[in-house]
Amino acid sequence: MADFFISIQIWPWLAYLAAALIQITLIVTLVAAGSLLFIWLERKVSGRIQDRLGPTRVGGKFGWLQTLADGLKLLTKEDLMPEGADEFLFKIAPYVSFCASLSAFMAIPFAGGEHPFVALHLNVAVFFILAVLGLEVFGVILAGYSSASKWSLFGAMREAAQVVSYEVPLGMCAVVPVLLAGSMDLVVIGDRQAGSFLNWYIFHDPFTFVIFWVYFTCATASVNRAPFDLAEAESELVAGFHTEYSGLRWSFFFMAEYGSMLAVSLLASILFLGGWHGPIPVASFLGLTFDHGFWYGVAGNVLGTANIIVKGIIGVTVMMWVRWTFPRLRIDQVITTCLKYCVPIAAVMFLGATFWQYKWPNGITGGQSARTYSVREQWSAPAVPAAAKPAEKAVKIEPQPLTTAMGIARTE
Amino acid sequence: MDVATTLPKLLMIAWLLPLASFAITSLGYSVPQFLGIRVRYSTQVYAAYIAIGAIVLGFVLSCIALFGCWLPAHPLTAASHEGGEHAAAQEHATTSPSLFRYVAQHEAQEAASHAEEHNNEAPPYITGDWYALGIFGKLRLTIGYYIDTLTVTMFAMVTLIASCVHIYAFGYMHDELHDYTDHEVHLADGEHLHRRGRFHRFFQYLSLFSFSMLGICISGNFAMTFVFWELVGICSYFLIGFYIERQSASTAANKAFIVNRIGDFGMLIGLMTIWSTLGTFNFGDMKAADGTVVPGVFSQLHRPENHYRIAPTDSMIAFEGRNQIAEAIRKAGSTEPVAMEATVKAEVARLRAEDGTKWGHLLLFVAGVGIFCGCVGKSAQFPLHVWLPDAMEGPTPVSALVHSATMVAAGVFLVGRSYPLFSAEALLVIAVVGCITLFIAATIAVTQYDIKRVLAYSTVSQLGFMMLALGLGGWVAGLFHLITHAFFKSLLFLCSGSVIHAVHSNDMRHMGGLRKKMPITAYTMLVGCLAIAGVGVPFLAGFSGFHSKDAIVEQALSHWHHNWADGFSWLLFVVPVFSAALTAFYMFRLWYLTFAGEPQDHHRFDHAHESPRSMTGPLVLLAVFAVIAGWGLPSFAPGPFANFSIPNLLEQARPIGTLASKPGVYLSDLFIPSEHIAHAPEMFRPIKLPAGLAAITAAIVGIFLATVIYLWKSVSAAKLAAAMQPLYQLSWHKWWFDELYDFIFVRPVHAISAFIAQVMDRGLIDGIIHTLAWIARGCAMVVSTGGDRWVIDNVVDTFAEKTWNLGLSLRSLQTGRLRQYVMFIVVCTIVLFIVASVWRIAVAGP
Amino acid sequence: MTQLTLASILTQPVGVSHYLIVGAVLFVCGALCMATKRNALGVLMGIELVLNGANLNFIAFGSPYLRKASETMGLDGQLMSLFVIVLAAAEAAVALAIALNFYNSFNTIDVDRADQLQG
Amino acid sequence: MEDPIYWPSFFFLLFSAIACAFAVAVVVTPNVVRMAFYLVLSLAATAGLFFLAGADFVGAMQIMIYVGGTLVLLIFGVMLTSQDRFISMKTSNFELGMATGVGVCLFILLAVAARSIPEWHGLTAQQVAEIPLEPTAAPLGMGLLGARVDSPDRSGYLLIFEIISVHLLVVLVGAAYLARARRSRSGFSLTSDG
Repeated sequence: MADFFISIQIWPWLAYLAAALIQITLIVTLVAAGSLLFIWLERKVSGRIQDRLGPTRVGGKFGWLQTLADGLKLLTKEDLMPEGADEFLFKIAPYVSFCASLSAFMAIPFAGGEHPFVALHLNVAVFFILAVLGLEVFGVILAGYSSASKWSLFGAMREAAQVVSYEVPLGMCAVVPVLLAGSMDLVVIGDRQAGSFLNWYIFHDPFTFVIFWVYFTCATASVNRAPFDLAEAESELVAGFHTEYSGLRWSFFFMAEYGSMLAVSLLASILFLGGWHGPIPVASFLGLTFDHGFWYGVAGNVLGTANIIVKGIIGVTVMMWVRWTFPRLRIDQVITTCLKYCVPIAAVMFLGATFWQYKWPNGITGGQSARTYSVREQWSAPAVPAAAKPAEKAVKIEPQPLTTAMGIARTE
Repeated sequence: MDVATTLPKLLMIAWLLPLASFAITSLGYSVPQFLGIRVRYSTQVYAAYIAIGAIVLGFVLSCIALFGCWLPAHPLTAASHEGGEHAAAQEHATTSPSLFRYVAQHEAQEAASHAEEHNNEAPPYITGDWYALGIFGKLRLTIGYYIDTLTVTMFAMVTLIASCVHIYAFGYMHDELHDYTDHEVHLADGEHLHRRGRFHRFFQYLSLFSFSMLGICISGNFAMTFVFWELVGICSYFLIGFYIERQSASTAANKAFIVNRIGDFGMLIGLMTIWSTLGTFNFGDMKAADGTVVPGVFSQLHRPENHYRIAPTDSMIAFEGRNQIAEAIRKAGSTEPVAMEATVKAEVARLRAEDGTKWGHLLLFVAGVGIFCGCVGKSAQFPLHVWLPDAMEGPTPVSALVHSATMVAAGVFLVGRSYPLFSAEALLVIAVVGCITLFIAATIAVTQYDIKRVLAYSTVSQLGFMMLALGLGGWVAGLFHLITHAFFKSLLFLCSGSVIHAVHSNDMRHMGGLRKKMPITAYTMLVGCLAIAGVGVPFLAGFSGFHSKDAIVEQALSHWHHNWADGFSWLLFVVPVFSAALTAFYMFRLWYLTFAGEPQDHHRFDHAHESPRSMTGPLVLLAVFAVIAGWGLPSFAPGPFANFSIPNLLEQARPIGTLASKPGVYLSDLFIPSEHIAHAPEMFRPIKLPAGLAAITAAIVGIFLATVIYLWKSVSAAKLAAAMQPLYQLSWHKWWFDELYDFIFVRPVHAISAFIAQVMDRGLIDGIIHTLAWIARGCAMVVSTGGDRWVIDNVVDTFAEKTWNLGLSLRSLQTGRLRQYVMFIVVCTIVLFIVASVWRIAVAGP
Repeated sequence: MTQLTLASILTQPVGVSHYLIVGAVLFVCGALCMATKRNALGVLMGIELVLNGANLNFIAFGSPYLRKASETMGLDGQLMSLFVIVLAAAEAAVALAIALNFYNSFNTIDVDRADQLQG
Repeated sequence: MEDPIYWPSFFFLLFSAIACAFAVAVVVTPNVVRMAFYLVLSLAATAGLFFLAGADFVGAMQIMIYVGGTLVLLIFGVMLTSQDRFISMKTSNFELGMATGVGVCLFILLAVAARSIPEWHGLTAQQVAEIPLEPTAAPLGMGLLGARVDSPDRSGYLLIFEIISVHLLVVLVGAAYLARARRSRSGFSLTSDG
């Protein structure tokens, strides 16, 4: 977007600033609006699952303004702080959490192609998102510590143990699509799954199918959703780390939580579910690609953005479904699930997927054709790189956008 | 597929089947047993099935090899009785005052037209290597095959008899199928030994034994023969010592093994001679990888330019005449390799031409006698015959196998196989040894009461007959007797086993009258006795032994006739004939004592019973063979059976250059006659008739005497023994051979050992060592007190003290505070930097 | 020679030396942290700071944007710092275990109490 | 349109200021939990410096491992041992003063050394603009697998990678062992009823 502003001849710093402001606004809006939607949705879903109606009155038929009313109530609440609290940390903790959650969205692309809809096009986006999401725990810990409350400290301890543990299987799961696509760039990973739903990585081979569910489990755990919500465990810890919070700061924790849920769901849909590519390639049928012109491509990307947001909402809904269906685990069960089940399964599946990718790089459906092959070529012939084997190999793979991303075969 | 590729494969399978059986039973039974798992007896039975299956299948394959492969490719011809050896015979006949001079002259005239063609070329054979064990320069140690008619025949014979023995043993060894009480072993507490049965192990050894013998038969070179030779030895060791808990059995096994080693030492000498002079161990001509033909041992010694007569090779001559050659080279004065080689060649040619042809014959003699030494051991010839009677300690099926088809046959087979190697002098040695053996053994057998011992001595005696025949030039006669003997001797042993099985005793004085209790055994044994005695109608037909023994006697007579002048060659005819009579005598003595007359031990008699079918079946089969083995099929018989008879088979197998007569080189009077002279038609009356009459007369006289003494009891055996007390004692004590060897060898060795142990080891060596130890200890004490305690300890103590003091002074720096250490590091870094900067500016310049 | 002034920094690309100075600050802070904190975990944090300063130096030396004649892509520096990061993680685990053990043994976390090795 | 400010340098200043400031804060603050918090911010700012130097993968790793993993571990430890009397332990003023003096000396020393090499003073904007933007993740991966893509004649880091892997394993096993020993006396349990 900054390129666009530069191209219309304004100061670069102003261009960057404008682009940054627009993107930040969009992301914050998305997260805030998402929270509004999800809190309402959670109430409705839990109500339906518990065989009741949920909110019905505020704002019309479905109670769709209920969240807004909740927010107003929270804003008007008294700002309380325990007497023995560490004031500075107590105040800053919700914002740390929220920042971590929000900055994950920086690197999430909402549409791909030549001009992807992404605030920060990182070629290590997968790791960046995992790293930043991991920082959310920091706010929780600070909150738990600074509250000067036994329950909060217990909640924070559990959170620390849980998140540190679940980073391991989560990383191993996320590595599999990286392996299949040959890149850590989420734009590349998403565009590798273009075409019909048969090209989605979840259907690439049996191992990826299994590992998607492992990923989803670990993601649920890493964002502290039930049945892994040990950190807040209302029934035993009196809401855990946010026992002492109220009002606006409390609502930031909530926004952070829903933001993280949306973030991991979006990440799941990019890694496994085709990202902004629908089950049927409607956009390319309609000719909405950058090949036909810039604005056609932008229109297609808007379509893709709608697509991925729908997928993310579905993912979040599944998490809610799970929350109101399963009982909460004990902390030792949580850690057991991680270390005794998720990690070994993920490891085996990773090996299996590696083998499969080596043997049948085109997947079950044969959808990942020539491009995957060229990725394999580049990975498997690195010993004598560009300098020694100059022209032909480089020329052969030059058309691939991946060439520079791999940084291996540089055309001289 | 042609014969050359099919036959080796067939025989290899037949050969390896027993090995497979051995391996399977080892893995299946011995290894678990070794690991402490008790194999159930119901499972052990299967070891017998495996072994029997393997050997019977081997027999079937051998028959296919013989009748399906070999004979169609090499059809037999009727025995040619015309002519033999001529030029030498003619010359010899004119010079020797022969009683049959006119015969020789007649023969010479008759055959003058084809004087040089009558020596035989190499018989058809197939040879090759399967696997090279090791190649050391030119020395190739390989697992190879040399297949000619003899090999195929031996395969059929060995597998047939081994099959019979296996099946028989299945019945005989049934005792081993449950916990066994050995009544001959007395433990310290007076109890008998109780042990687990070892049924499977017996069959395991039998399989290995068959495998080893077949290996000798198929072997393609002397090295491989030697390997399997030793394997046979170790198998016999295992089997003779099967009842290892019995003192006598283990001693007998040791004795057999050690005595065989003595013979093998001679064999090694022979092998070395062959290798160093001929450069190869292969029997036949082998094609090398590059297509050139590497001549084998036989064709090197029997070259076409000598009309396939035996002649020492250039290398032998060069070795023996090395002094002359060195002299010639010195005279020639050239050290150029080419020139030297030419000199050597010229000198060898000169030596070959000069002074008769004595050069090289000494080595030939050494090689032949060396090989024969091994055969002396294996085939229990004088003076190494002492182990065979003791070998009776093994179970009877083993005796049958050892005495007929495998171990002792190996010796005769090897003499037959390496026959082209033997010069006339070596053959004379063989003949003399055989003659002595056959006589001694026959005399001993007359007085023995142990049924198996009698058979054992008869074996020794019959082996003597074979050696005699071979030594006198009767190649076919010797090997013919080997095969017929294999049939009737295995029959006899199995019969005796059946008897022992029934009465649980070896002693003939406990038997008698068993004919009624066990008729099949009795009458099959009678067949065996008739066969070994050589009963038959001259010129018509007879038991198998009649034909083979007749051939031997003919050869002996022929030899006497050709060596009329030397004054002792008549012995080589008379002694065998006399021994043949003895043979008939003691065999019938055995039969009468066992089966005829009244039972002498009623208790045993009452318990006696006919053996099970698995034992009598092989008896009947072998009896049939004992009768018909000497017969032949007519020329109009179908296919491969035309002209089929064992002599014809052997005639086809006749090794290269053995048809010719062999005149002696060192013994100029010696003349080993060609075998065909003996039964050439025109020689009919002078040799064949007297020989045949002599043989049959001897047999009848022997049988008659036995009948008189032991059946009719007209003459008391005891009185006869008393009348000839010295002779009886000589025979009863086996000519005191064991005592003699004990006196000559065993005791001196014991004495010398005791002397060396007491005087040399304890006195001398221990004394030296003790003295050295005492001196070393003294030196050590000096060094210890002076050097170590005083000098070194003081130095070390001083250092320790200084270090201790240093440590004491430095300990205050060690505050134990982590943070101070960090501070030290930082400060020191700064100081170092400052020092380095100052150094650079002040010393190294700006 | 470019001078180290704020104005020139804002208009010129920075160089290795700027990174080195930042690294030096981190290093010195870390060292001081180690030297002054009595809490074992504070010492541990000092170590992390020191390692981080070193990492910054590695990255700076390897970077092609900061130094002339760096024809490589800065792989060596980046790999080195990767190793340092990994080792730091491992070291943190061990140090934490040691601290816990120390706490269990002495019921305190004060490193000054651990002076049994005093000479 | 010419831009007077070189923006990467601006961000360098920003991140380095944050990093240095919070590093100093780590030294100064007596509360160990706050130290950890400041350390996180300092390290995160350092990650930003890594990004600026073109080491994006290492920067992500810095955030993920250092900030995410190591520090969570650290805080974990802080809380396991947290009792009021240990949260802040005062150091004597003499030690503080001496440490400050030595630290300033060391910093001066290092700064002088850093400025003394002319080649280290940086490139011009022109030169920087000519350097192509290169991703680093894949080359780093290949380097760890033993193949250098930037200069093929030099060897990679396979052996070191292996050694580090084994080292890591050993360290983690050892850490688990150390942390387990005599745990019963700590009296601390993760569950609320413990």
